Amino acid sequence: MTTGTTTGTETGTTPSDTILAVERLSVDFQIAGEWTPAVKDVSFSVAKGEVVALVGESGSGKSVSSMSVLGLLGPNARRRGSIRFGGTELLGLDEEALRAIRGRRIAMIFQEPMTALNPVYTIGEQIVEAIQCHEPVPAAEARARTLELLKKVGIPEPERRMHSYPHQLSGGQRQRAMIAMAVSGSPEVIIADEPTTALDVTVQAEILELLRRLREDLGSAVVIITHDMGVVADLADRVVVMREGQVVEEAPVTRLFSDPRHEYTRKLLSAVPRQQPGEEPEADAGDAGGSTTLRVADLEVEYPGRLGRKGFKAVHGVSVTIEKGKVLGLVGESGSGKSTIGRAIVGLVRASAGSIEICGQDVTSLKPKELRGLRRKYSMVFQDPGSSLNPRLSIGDSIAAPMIVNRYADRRAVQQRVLDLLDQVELPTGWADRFPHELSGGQRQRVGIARALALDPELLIADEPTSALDVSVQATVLRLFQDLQDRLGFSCLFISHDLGVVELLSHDVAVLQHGRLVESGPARDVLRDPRTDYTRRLIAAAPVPDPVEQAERRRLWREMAG
Amino acid sequence: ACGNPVTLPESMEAVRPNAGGPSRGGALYFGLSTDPANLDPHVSTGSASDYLRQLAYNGLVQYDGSGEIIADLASEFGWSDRLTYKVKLRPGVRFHDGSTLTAEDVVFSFRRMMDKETAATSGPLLDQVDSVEAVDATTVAFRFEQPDVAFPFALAAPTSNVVSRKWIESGANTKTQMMGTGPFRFVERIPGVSTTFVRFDDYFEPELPYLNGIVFQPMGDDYARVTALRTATVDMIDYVPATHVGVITRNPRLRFASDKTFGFGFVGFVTTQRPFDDVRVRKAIALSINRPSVLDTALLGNGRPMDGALMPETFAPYASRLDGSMPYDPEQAKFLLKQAGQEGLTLPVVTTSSYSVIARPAQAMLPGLRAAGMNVNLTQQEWLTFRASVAGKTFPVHSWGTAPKFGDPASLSDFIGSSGAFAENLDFRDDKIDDLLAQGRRTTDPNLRNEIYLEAEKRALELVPMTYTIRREQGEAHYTHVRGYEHPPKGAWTATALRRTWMEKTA
Amino acid sequence: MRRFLVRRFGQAIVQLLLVGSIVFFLARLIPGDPARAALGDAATEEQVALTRAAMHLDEPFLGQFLGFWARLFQGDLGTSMISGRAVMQDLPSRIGNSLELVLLALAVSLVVGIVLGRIAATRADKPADHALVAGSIFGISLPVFVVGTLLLLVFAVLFPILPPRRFTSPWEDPVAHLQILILPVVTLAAASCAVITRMTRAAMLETLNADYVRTARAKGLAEKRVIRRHALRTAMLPVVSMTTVELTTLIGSTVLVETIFGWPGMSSLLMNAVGQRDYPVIQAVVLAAATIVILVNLVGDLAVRVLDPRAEDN
Amino acid sequence: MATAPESVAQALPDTPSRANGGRKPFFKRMLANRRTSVAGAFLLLIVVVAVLAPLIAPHDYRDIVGKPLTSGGTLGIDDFGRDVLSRLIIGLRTSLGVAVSAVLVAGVIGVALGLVAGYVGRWVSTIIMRGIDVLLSFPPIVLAIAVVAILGPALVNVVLVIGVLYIPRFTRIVYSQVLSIRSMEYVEASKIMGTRPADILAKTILPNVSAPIIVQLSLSVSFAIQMEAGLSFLGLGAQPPLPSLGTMVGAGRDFLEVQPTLLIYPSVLIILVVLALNVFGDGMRDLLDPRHRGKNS
Ligand SMILES: Nc1ncnc2c1ncn2[C@@H]1O[C@H](COP(=O)(O)OP(=O)(O)OP(=O)(O)O)[C@@H](O)[C@H]1O
Ligand SMILES: Nc1ncnc2c1ncn2[C@@H]1O[C@H](COP(=O)(O)OP(=O)(O)OP(=O)(O)O)[C@@H](O)[C@H]1O
Ligand SMILES: [Mg+2]
Ligand SMILES: [Mg+2]
Repeated sequence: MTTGTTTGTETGTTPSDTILAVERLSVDFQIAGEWTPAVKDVSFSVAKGEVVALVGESGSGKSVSSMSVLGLLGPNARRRGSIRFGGTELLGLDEEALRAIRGRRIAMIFQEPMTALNPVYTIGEQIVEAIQCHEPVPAAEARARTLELLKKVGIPEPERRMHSYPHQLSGGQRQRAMIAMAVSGSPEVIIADEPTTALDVTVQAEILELLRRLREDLGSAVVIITHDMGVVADLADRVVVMREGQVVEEAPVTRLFSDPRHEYTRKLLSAVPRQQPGEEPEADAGDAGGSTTLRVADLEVEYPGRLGRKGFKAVHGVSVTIEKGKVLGLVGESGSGKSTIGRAIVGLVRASAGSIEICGQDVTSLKPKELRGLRRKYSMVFQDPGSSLNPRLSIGDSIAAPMIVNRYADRRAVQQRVLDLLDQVELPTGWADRFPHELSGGQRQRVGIARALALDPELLIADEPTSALDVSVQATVLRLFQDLQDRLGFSCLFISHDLGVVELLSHDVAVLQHGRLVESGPARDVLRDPRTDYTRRLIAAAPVPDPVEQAERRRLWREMAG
Repeated sequence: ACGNPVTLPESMEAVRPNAGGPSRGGALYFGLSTDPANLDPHVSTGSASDYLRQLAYNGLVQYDGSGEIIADLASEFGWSDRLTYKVKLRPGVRFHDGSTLTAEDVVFSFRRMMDKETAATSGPLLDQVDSVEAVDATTVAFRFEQPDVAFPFALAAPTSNVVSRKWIESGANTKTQMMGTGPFRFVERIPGVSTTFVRFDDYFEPELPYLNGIVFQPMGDDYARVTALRTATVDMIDYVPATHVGVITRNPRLRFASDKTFGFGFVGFVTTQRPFDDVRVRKAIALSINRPSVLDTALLGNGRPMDGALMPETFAPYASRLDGSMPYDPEQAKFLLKQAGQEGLTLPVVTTSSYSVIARPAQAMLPGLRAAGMNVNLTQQEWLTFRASVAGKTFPVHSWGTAPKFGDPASLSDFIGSSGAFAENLDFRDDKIDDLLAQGRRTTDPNLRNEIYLEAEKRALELVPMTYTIRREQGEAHYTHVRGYEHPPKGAWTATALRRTWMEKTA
Repeated sequence: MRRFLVRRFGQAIVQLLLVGSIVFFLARLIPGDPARAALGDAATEEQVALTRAAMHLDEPFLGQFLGFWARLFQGDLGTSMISGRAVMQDLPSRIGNSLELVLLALAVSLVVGIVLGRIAATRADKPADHALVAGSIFGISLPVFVVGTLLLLVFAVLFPILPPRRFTSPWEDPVAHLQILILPVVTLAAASCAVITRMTRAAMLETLNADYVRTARAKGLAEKRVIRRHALRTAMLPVVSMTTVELTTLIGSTVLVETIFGWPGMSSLLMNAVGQRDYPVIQAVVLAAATIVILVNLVGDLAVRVLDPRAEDN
Repeated sequence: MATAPESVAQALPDTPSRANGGRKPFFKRMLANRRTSVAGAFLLLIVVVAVLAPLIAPHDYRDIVGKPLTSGGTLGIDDFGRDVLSRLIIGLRTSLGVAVSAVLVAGVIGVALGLVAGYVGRWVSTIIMRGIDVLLSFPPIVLAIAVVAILGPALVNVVLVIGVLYIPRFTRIVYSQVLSIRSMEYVEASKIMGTRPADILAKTILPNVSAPIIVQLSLSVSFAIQMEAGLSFLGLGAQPPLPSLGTMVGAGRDFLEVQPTLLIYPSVLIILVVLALNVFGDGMRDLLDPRHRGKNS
């Protein structure tokens, strides 16, 4: 092993410890015949057993840098610089030699476990395949090892789950299977690309716990890519901050949080919503004797089973009300029925019992014609900014759609209003004719909000509107949202699993478990002084962006979960 | 054999040379243009099926190589008086089941043909027969109310076969089985695949047949049939399409056996429909058909233009006297149309797409009609649809092709006699022609007959219920190692030549 | 799964009842007379009328219709009006011969199409890909009978490598049988091969970009295995579900192929029957063909369910 | 589609997308793609020739202009003594007319059925999809012969027959696509706005399932040209003397060894048309999809 002495990084890991060293890495993509840079002169290194977090805004090159390590970029990518693994230069290594390293010595955990696992093979088959491609072990032994791995990553009933297809597992379980596959070769380095995005807090906490344990058990180094500063605080030893394809700062985790040097890092940290003591959404004018915008009483929703099969009851007798101008936060673990309630209110699923009154009218009993008039009084912001906009419509047309459908005004006035709305959500008015794919996630989400606001609704249903966005973008969107709510005074049902966000925005909070309301009340009371264990666990599971505080919370959470 | 053809045993295919005479043995593979659907001895579904029928069955008489009627099951035959026709049977003829042929079987056979329920193809030809009886064990007498010159032709027709009374009365399915006195025994028919015959060892002509077996394979597609012959998949095919005559005649290993007398094309008019009830219009159309050009394009010259009599001179001596009666004369046609007040007439014509010998001439006559200022709307229909259209007279004009039933001018009545199968489609009735035809059928003096039929044809050329276009060259093609086969002569539509065919060697 | 099967079988029976009824009336709506077909050219109108009566064609439609179903439920497919043969005597072997042709052609076009599609996809926008796309267009554009004729001319007449032979059953002489199979199968496969190539290419272009293919590479799998097991396998799903449509197209094309090559299959039986208005045979063949198509659709749906574990749940 | 003037687009501040081809007007983008524009130009030429066919053809397609099966005229003389070039031009017109209208019939009905079946679901889709299976289970030639025999062999009826026969292809594709799209959030967003179901189908779902439809359309035209040829082969297509490319190929078959060009010319023309249609179809699919904007320049 030739020791390539690395010119010390800022924090100076001792060279002998270094297992992976990325030096002056540049990656270009060929687009329309031209080479466009994505990553410019990036250097960082990872020592044995160390956890390095790569953070930075969306599109800053985190994934590209990490995938460069194993040469997993498409044929339109060009890499320059150096990537040393142990003593081996990975750049320019031939495919055969690279394959011996992939999976065996450096493993990757990908961001979206649903798409990263092959949907037509059971997870058992996929893990067995990973084991067998490096070692010619007999099938029976490979299966036994797989079972062990599944146990190790904490999948319940591993014998049964082994034979499950990815879609038959919950998001958290899929991610664990992915991890089991990654560690099957006892790799020296694990690269985890946003392993917990889109997972709810409790699952996220479990996965982070798992990664930590793996590092301890296998002594592997971990490179974790994330946009959640809480996760960084929870797990990382060292942090590399990237922006626009370049590294802007690199520091041990405690120092980074206590003393961020680069302006961007500071911005990133300040963008994290966290409860500022004493601060809460002010109860505004509508408070006294305000009319009720939404009254949901004893709502039950049952998803029909296919052809005589028993249906699935997702919501059991939930009652909530939202006064005019108020925001109600709806929280709960994944699958607890949050979205279902939101969808029932806007009429996307039918309530099987109970009543839903919007502005005094019971929408469950209205005929489609009568509903028409009411439609313009409520709207919805969807969770996924990518799929809630029609890819074939320009964003201007998307925003105009509700106005045109509801004959809001003549064409000219609609155009004007589209520009106004774009302005309100802080998008350049010239962008009206852009298409969704030309926008970043945060920008798309703003379009979604603009569309929802087009008809000046009295009630807005926002279903996890920021969960898929990175912190800096999330902060902008939230600020905007708060702003608009203040100015326009609509009532809002805000669905989220991020308690920080909920606390920031909501006047009241309702906590949901298995389709039942377990707790509700003013936000401060519920979140600061939870009355049920369930709520407490929920709160404890959310990591806070402070390594010291997070260590304490983790201890607490472990106790609760254990 | 489960849907797969009975291939004859290899041993049957061996050919034994026979010094100074036809070789013995061998199996002949024959590509047939249509799949003979119905094997009934008395109902023909077309010439292809007649090949089979005449291998398994015999009639009382048959045509010889020059088209003369000679004995088959008969040993003696002829008019015993003006109103009686007697046939004496050959002795010792056996059916394939071993039983002996009797006069009873003959009487039974003809009564079956005359029974309308049978719908026998020869039925209409036997309409003059008053009774048929067995005079003794070996003699049969047909009695008439008036003389019938056409009767021997009815006896020689390929569907006037003698069957075993016992066999039929035992409930045999005559559509799927064959059992006769013929030189070959029927083995099996697999629809669409093959029909197989093997030599009948007890055939009454001791030498015959020479072949051990014959296998017919239906090949409906012209191209496929010709290709099968060219690649020696079969030894022989029928119905050589005009477009492939060249390819075959250029090949020295192949022989094309054909005639240009028998099959012909015609354009028929529904003579009761305006404006075709006007003879000037019909004549104008007849004059606008450029027959030499139709022949050159539609049949690539394989045939003869037909500008006179319907009957060919081979059996109608008067025919040449009528040559040139229907020249190509668009100017005269225009004039006639003008006279009839039908300038710029639009002509709805129906024809069939199923047979190129019918479809191609119909297409080829269009330029001539256009030259005379007529517009043609040609509609091609699938065969039975076409037949329905013609019978239902849904189109005033049809373009068709066929052949006389037998080689005598008496067969004219099918076309211009008021009850003829083809005249029915034309709503054509002319008392004078009917008289002449009846007279001709009664008259025995050849010269007198000649004059009578000449008269009838002349009148038909004047009234133009239909106009004849071209005689097509029609025939079979086979390898030169197939010997003894002759194309049916003189319009004697028969396929008995296969009984005497032999092979010099296998392909 | 069982519930699915029961439901689909129920639907299949309804479909067959429908097909049977439609074809009963459709066949009789075609102008032309089976009696005329049975008697040949020269028969007089009087003879035709008598034969019509003998064939029971004069009886009221409804009675004929009910009789047809009554016989069918007793397992009697009827008897040809023209040849007098029981339909059951011919139908099984003819279906067998057709299916042999169609299934072989399908197999050939699947194998060739998938291989070519895979090559085109892995070399997307390279010369090999362009050549394959153009080649597949060639296959799609040429009518079946032209392909058949050209093959016959080239391989049977001009260079008699594969002369058409007498139809020989596979039991008697397998080698000869295979030889006569080649040209019709190639003819039949030409067009569907092109379609499958295009479909495979499109589907694989998608899966090659899928995240799980990247995962497979990250595991350290050999590239061949990545493509075969991960990219190709999932790309097969749309191909399989379109294969059922392709099969019905193939069954349709056999009419021409069987005519050109004199293949004793179901289609030529049907064409003959249509040409003669042999109603019992038409009904029987169409019902048989419909049964095949409906079963194949069912199997196709099942195959997708087996190949794609996700399908079961939605 | 709202398209901003280029100048405005270029004046825009820093954009997150590098798809700089994205602002060009549709037509310009089409011209920018060489393969698509060559195919498009060829198709345009074909359409012009087809429309103006009688004016362009050097002879009347019915006239005898020379000795049969010789090489007179530009491209030879056919078996009936007619000018091959003139017949090719008219045949092109016939074939394109039949094929394009048949495919349009099939496309419109098939897509509509697929949209409804996929969107409404439940018993409606069972009825539609099983009905489509019934349609598929009729041997196409039987259906064609029956329908054409009943209605007559007029070209309009041939269009109808082919149209009906090709419905299943479209319905099946659209159905499966709609199933995967109907639960997308942007469809739900339309629902919440109160958009009528018909509008959701036509304006939201249809454009998003258009890619496979376009591919299928261009493929189907070739099948329809062939189908018409197949029907003519059985005597049911264009009635003589009116030529279609299919009937010309069929007729040319008989003279393969005498004058092969009678088969080659129409065959080559069919191949060119189909190739152009497919290349153009693929190009259109990419161009119509905003996500592909500016990909290949
Ligand atoms: N295959 C590719 N072809 C062209 N450009 C690419 C490709 N992959 C990534 N890019 C571009 O490279 C840049 C860096 O992308 P990368 O995926 O590394 O971002 P990221 O930091 O992981 O962001 P996110 O947090 O959104 O995942 C982006 O601008 C992206 O558009
Ligand atoms: N269409 C459906 N058919 C049947 N069951 C469904 C359907 N949609 C959701 N469910 C079930 O209903 C329950 C509640 O789902 P819902 O989407 O409301 O959860 P959620 O609280 O929004 O979760 P998440 O945080 O993961 O979005 C879940 O168990 C889910 O599996
Ligand atoms: Mg990323
Ligand atoms: Mg949800």
